[in-house]
Amino acid sequence: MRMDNVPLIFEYSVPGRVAVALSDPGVPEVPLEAIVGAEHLRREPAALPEVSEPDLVRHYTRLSQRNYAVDVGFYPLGSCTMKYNPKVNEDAARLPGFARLHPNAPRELAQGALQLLWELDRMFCEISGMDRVTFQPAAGAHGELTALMMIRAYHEDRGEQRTRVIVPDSAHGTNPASAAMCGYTVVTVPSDARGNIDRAALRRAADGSVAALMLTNPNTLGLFEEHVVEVAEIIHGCGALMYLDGANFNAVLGITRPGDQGFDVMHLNVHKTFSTPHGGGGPGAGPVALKQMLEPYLPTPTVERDGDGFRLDDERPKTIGRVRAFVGNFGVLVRAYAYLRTFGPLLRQTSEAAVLNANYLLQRLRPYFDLPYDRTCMHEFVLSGRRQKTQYGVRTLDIAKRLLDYGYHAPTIYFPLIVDEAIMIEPTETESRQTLDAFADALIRIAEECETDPETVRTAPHRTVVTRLDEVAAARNPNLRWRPPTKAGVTR
Amino acid sequence: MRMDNVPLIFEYSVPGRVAVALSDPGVPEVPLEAIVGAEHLRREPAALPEVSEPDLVRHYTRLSQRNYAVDVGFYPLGSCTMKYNPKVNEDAARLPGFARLHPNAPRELAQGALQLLWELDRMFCEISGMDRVTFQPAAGAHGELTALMMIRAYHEDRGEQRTRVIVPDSAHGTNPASAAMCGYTVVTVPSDARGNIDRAALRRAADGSVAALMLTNPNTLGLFEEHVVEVAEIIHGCGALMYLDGANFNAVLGITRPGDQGFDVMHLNVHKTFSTPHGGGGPGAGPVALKQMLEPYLPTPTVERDGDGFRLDDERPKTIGRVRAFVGNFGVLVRAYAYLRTFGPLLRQTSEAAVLNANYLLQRLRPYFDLPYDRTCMHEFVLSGRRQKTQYGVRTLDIAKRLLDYGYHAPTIYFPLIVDEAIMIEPTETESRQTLDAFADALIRIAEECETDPETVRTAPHRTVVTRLDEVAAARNPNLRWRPPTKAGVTR
Amino acid sequence: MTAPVSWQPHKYLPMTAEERDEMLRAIGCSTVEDLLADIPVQVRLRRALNLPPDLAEADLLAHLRQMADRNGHADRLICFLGGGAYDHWIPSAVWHLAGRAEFYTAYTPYQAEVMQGELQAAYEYQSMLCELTAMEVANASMYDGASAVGEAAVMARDLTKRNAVVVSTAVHPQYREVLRTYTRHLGIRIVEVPYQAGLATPERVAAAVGEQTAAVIVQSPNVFGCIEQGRALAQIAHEAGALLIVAVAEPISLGLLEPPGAYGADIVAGEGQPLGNHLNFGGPYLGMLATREAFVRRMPGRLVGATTDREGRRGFVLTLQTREQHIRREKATSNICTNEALNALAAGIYMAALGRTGMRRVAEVNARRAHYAKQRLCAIPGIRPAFDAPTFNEFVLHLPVAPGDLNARLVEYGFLGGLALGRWYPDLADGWLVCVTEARTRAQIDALADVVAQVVRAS
Amino acid sequence: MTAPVSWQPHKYLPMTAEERDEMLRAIGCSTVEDLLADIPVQVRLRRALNLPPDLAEADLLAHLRQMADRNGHADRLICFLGGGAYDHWIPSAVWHLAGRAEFYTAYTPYQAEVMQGELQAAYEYQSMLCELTAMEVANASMYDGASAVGEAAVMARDLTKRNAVVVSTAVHPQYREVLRTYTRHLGIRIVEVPYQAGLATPERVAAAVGEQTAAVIVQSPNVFGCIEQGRALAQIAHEAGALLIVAVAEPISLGLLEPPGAYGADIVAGEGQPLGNHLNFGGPYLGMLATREAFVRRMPGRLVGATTDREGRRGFVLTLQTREQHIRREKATSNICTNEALNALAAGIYMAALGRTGMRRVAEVNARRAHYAKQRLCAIPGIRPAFDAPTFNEFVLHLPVAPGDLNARLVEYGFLGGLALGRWYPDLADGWLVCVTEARTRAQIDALADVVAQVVRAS
Ligand SMILES: Cc1ncc(COP(=O)(O)O)c(C=O)c1O
Ligand SMILES: Cc1ncc(COP(=O)(O)O)c(C=O)c1O
Repeated sequence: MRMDNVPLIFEYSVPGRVAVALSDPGVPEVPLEAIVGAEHLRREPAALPEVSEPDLVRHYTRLSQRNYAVDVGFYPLGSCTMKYNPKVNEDAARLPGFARLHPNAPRELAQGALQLLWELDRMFCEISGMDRVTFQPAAGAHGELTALMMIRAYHEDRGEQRTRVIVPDSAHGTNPASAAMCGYTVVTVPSDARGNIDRAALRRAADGSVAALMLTNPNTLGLFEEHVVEVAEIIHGCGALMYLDGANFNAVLGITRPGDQGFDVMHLNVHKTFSTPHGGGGPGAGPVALKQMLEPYLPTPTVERDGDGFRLDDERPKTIGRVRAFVGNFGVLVRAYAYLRTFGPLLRQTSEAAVLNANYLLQRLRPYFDLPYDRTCMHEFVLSGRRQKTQYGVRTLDIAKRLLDYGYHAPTIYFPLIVDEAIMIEPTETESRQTLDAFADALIRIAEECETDPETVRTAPHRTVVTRLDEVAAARNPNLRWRPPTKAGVTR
Repeated sequence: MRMDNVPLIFEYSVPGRVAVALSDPGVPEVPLEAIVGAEHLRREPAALPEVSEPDLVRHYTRLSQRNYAVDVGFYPLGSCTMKYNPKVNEDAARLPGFARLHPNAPRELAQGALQLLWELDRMFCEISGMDRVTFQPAAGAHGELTALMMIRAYHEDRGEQRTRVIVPDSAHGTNPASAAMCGYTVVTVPSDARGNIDRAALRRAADGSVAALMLTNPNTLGLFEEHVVEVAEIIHGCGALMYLDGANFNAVLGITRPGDQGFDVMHLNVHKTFSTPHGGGGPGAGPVALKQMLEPYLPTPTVERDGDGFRLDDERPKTIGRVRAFVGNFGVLVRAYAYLRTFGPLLRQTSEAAVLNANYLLQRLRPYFDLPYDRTCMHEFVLSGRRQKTQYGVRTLDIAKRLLDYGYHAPTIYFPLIVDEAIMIEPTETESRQTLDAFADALIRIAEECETDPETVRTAPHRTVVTRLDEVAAARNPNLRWRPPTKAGVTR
Repeated sequence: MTAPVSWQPHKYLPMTAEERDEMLRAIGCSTVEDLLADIPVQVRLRRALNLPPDLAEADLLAHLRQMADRNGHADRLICFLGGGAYDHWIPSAVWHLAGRAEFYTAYTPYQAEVMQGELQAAYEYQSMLCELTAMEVANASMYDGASAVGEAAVMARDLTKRNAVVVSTAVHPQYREVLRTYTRHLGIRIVEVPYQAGLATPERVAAAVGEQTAAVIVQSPNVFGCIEQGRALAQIAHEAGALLIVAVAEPISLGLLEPPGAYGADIVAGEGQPLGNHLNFGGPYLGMLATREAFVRRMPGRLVGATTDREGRRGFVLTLQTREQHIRREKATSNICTNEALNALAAGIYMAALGRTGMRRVAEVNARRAHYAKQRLCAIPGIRPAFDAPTFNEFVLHLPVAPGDLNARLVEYGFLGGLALGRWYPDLADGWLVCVTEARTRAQIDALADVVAQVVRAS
Repeated sequence: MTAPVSWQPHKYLPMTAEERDEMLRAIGCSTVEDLLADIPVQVRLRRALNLPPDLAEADLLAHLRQMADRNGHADRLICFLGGGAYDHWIPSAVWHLAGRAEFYTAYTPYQAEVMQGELQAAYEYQSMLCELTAMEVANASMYDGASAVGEAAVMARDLTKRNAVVVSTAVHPQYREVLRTYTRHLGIRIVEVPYQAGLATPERVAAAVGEQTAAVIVQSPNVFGCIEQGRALAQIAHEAGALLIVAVAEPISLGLLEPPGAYGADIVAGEGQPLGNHLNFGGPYLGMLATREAFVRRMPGRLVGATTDREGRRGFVLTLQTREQHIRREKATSNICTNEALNALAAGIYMAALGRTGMRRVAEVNARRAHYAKQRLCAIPGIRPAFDAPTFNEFVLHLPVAPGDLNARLVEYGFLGGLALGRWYPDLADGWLVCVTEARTRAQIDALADVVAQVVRAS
């Protein structure tokens, strides 16, 4: 019943087919040359597909059916917080008053939108223990960059030229990449035996050249940085700032606040923590929450109260400037707002359930895989496939692919880099115990297969629409686009 | 990646789970007994499933993926006109001004809706060559019943007690069933060698006891009744009326009008002809269009002009009465309206393309299957699997099931009843030649399999989520519902 | 012929002019006209259809929006109108799911192996409807509540071989009209029992039943919102050898009220619109039909059953099809073919979303808010309840002003008022049928009461 | 701890209180607190979060609707506003498809074998964007047009090993701001070239480029709607050994205008919102980035490539990942991770829907209607065009009244007027940037012109 293969939309193309009807210009006919200038006219129409609306709809419907998604099944992709995306939030974002609002509309015509942002600022601050929020950043990494620029502006404003940013070896790749984009040198600090940042090494690295520490907490091992207070003292002690990568904030909502832990600034991944859909890779939003001393450097525009109403402020002398056009990924923020208003103070339960789900799953899987850091985990945990690799020659990648055969998305693998053959599992709070048990059963069965039938695992997946894809060939001879046939005419 | 099995929603149930939040009544607390009466209070809550919203969404999303549909692939189900269902029509029907309009709203508050119906009446009349339309019937069969009741009222009004309705042997089952529900005796008339109604037999049957002939044109063989004018003369000659089953109207839009062929009344299947979605079996709408002499008997309410506006009229002395509550399947009719406004006079092209597609496909398949009535077909055609059955012991049902393996929905089979091992194929105008060719290739390959590998065909389908289902067992021991476990508690 | 020979590309038609010509060549024709040769020349249409010109999508939507905006819909006016259609809150997930193209662009599941999705959903819907009504079996849907009642009457006739049906006048008048239309030519006699104090009283019903009574039909809550004495009515029907058919126009009530199956109903026929379906100016709605297991083979409409495949896996199919028109033709239990499958799907999703506790809870909120509204409105001098019987979410008031006039004033204040009953019940010319669902807040009720008080005072 | 120990059922949380306890028991704990032991006591929050109370779905929607309705959105006001975001008609099919849950509830396609849907769609989007811009390769998306320009500048620096960027002041001021922010700490010097007669004139650009110029950045149509002399600018850049970066804020223009690839652009960085994405008060939008094949390994962002599976079947994967942060960390071409995949999907569907002829046609309607509007408005005494250069669907007028005041009056008549340019360009305090897309009808243009004439006359 399912198509084995969906041709490219270009391969459906037949000259003369149309999928839209446009009304006539309905204005006096003037030669186009006279309007845009003959020299500017496009000579050949773009070789876009020519399909009818039925073709179009069937094509993308079929493609959609070849996609795994949270609405289809369990998606334990560690660090990504693939929780359920509430449907009412989609309705909220599609309200014409939001979806059809022009970003250049004068402020009097955007009071509802500005109010929403203002209230979201207040809620984010309450949850994070911070003082202000910027909505500019479009994603977590964008938030990191924005925050680092503010940190840099802060130091520079105090006449300090700090050049280095400390990043633990367990950090996500965006952390060092963001630091580099902000012109910083990255200093990597190792983790200790319990998976915390190594305080001795940190002390050695922390000097007057350090602008900030970028910490993830819970960190990418799914472990709470037990000595976060001490770490903050070390960092603050050398005049540097504490930056929190908020990707794992889902573990501690209402339980502990970064602002209270000693962090000065953090980003929020609303597409992780606050249930906005990932959209197949985006859009997200990465608002940055910060303490008061960083406020002067906020990117513009900021949302401000203005009498009974609200306004956008883009005349801030010490601002780092904009990091994107307009106010931010507003449509995504509407969903986050809807989510928070659906929970209110009950938000804490999401974290409790997320942590409990993770520990329950860890408990079930512990006998079958290596666990490099054996602690109570937070909302996720990291196993190692070392045993399977060394004893049976089955790599973690193979195990991941085999999970696809069992109807599950695979966990995150080979991250964090400090764990050999890492398997990073994040169940989230929106999964039921029944789902966790069924997933554990599948992973345990695969662990057994590694012993009894490693070849099946090594050659997985077997039940997907395509079998294992050749990534090496893809990178060696990049084929990044369809190309029109050399002579004009029907594509097939 | 796809689930092999989706548990019943009841099997996900866990006591205490909820999928909705309701606000508090917010009014002074009064004992429920005092409100509805103690004796009326339900003792045990209904044993409905207890699931969370994530469970609910995943359940029905998964179910949807186990469904074949026009948006997924070719659906050549003869007689059903499975054409593309335009997306903008869905948007139209969901406009709050339509979807949220209460049927008891006073007429001044429903002028937009009434205008739409009025204009739809005008368009239906233009296309059908009739004078008026009722929107009451919810589907084609409902339209048949309504029309027959009007026919009966017409005759009775003239003092005639006619008792019989003539139905060709090729007719759809709803025709005789509707006649019976209207208290008529059904007289079946055979088809002739060219697939037309047998005029000699018709003449024999046509007498003063006949109330009407129910004809489908093009008929269920996909053939135009060549002698429709003569047939109308015979029927009108004995004082009976000509009823058109409009299920096949898609063949002749803008080409010939039933009203001009001699039909007095017909139903329109808007879910076939005018692209409204079938919804997995419904809803549809079966408005009835009729000549002036039947107008007095229209069911109530009718839509009438009223000065500059419109009103519903339900004070019609000779009406047959209502056949359902309120005005009709309005939401479906909005889609039909949107469809007609999208085509305007170009509507004729839909029929031209439908007829050409059918003949093209017939041409490709002709060598491989028996063709009992070898004529130019209209929008569909009927093959016979007789050869495959007698020579290779492969039934038409098997061929249909095998098509599922090739990724297609099967044609209608075993209908019309007058064709042995009937295979009734209707491609519709919204399919491309590429799709027709690929389908023809598949069916030809199956015809070959019947010779070379009949067992594979006989045991098909093989690639579906379940293999052939036991319909006999289902009917012998009906299991029509889940039942709660005998003792209360967790279902699994 | 004068028909156009040109070919205009259209977004819904993949065929291009070139393809048309190639395909014609492949079948040995030169024009499409050749394919139409069987159509007698004298009945051909020799002109283009006289329809308004084709609209581009954007223009179409603008046009439709304009029409839609002229309606006083429930997002514009605060709705206190019921009378057979109810403005309930629909959880967002319901139509996100029922609106998936795999569901709405499918046909009746004739090829079960590729239609397990909707078949299973229908089986679940049937099961949930049985739970809600406390009946043994339910079908996959009928057209609407009114026609379901009509079909139920025919079914009762077939089951009892009797030819009279007793129906209370407190059954929705449109349901009774349809009942009459459906039974007129089948030799079924309709005996109407006038309501008394807003109810079908056991006394009057008892007086109306007889040896030829196939069924007693009551509605509960009835058209006045009053809850009938189901148990007593069932007893009367059964003692006379007749069936009790209970019409349910407001199934939300069953979250709180004793279900018909518990007090002896033989057939439940009703309207499923309130279960997750939009108001839609009256349709598409959802006919519900449930009955006893013993009666299943006389049931109209589609039934989905569980079975197994060759490997023994559970699967679902359309079953007991020998009842249906495509097999039995004139001997079928009904002529129904296309039904309201998608609306049943939505109803199933709705019931699953509300679930065991939610269904009870939403019914409770309806009852409480309606009760509060009744009290507030009855506190207005000149207004009094028409009946004493307990009600669920609708009730009738006697007004000191013409209900139609009051409604006209209410529109000015942003309210869609109750139903002016006089048109249906001349004896209730001052009767105003008010509906209060969970979608109405206390603030809205208070605002309505204030405005009504003001209008009444001023008149 | 003072944290709540009770457990309230919540619709998004399947866990019940009983299950919580059972699961705790299974891992040998008695309370959830036990699992939180690693969190230092002194940083625990010892109170409930001070957030507004949880809202039921219906109440939430009512609240949101109220906020949304306070905005002057483009369904309420007839929109003649552009300036980097454009009100285009979006075919209904686009979001019926992009809005399918399998797309929007998925993550980045790390497990290619189960993500062929979005991978193929991204590959198709990349291909279509290449066709539209006449460039050789395109990535799967950036955040938005402005940040894409910022990344393009960094990319040019890396490619040329030069550290200055010449940018025209006729590039959208917010893009220039972002450019400055993105480059500030990377040792890249920004040289602004003042516009002249609404354009980046070759003379001024030529005067500004030098040996250290990594790239020349222009926008076309530029912020004033004027079409730049791409070919001449490319030549100047290339002769100086620099790259030409063309910012495209209105990609619909490329249906009609010569694409950057055809006149020598090395990088196209732009905003894809107009391709099927909603106005969304500024986001989510779609950063587009396309370049030459030779530059692909210095490109930021995700790239989807075609490959084969073990059976030789075509399939799609994320590729050239060694450019990216998760592999290269501080040496990556960019830090981007989450991008705007869904918006790129919508843009792909949009481009496929419009297709070869539709894309040209929609651009033509824009140009024609805008031209007509320009003529109508310029016929009003006191109004004159600010620049002579040809324009696409936006143009600047000098007004005899304050643009902000005019806009305020226009709102009263139901119009969302053009952009008052004074805030961005003090020298254009009387400048009014008017945008006319295909979504504006002639009647709306005429109505606008009439009202503007009236307001101007009255002042
Ligand atoms: C720990 C961590 N940090 C940062 C990021 C980057 O966030 P984004 O993808 O929103 O840019 C991620 C995303 O996966 C992450 O997991
Ligand atoms: C020829 C014919 N007549 C009548 C009908 C009945 O129409 P409906 O299903 O709308 O009741 C059908 C439906 O399949 C049909 O094909």
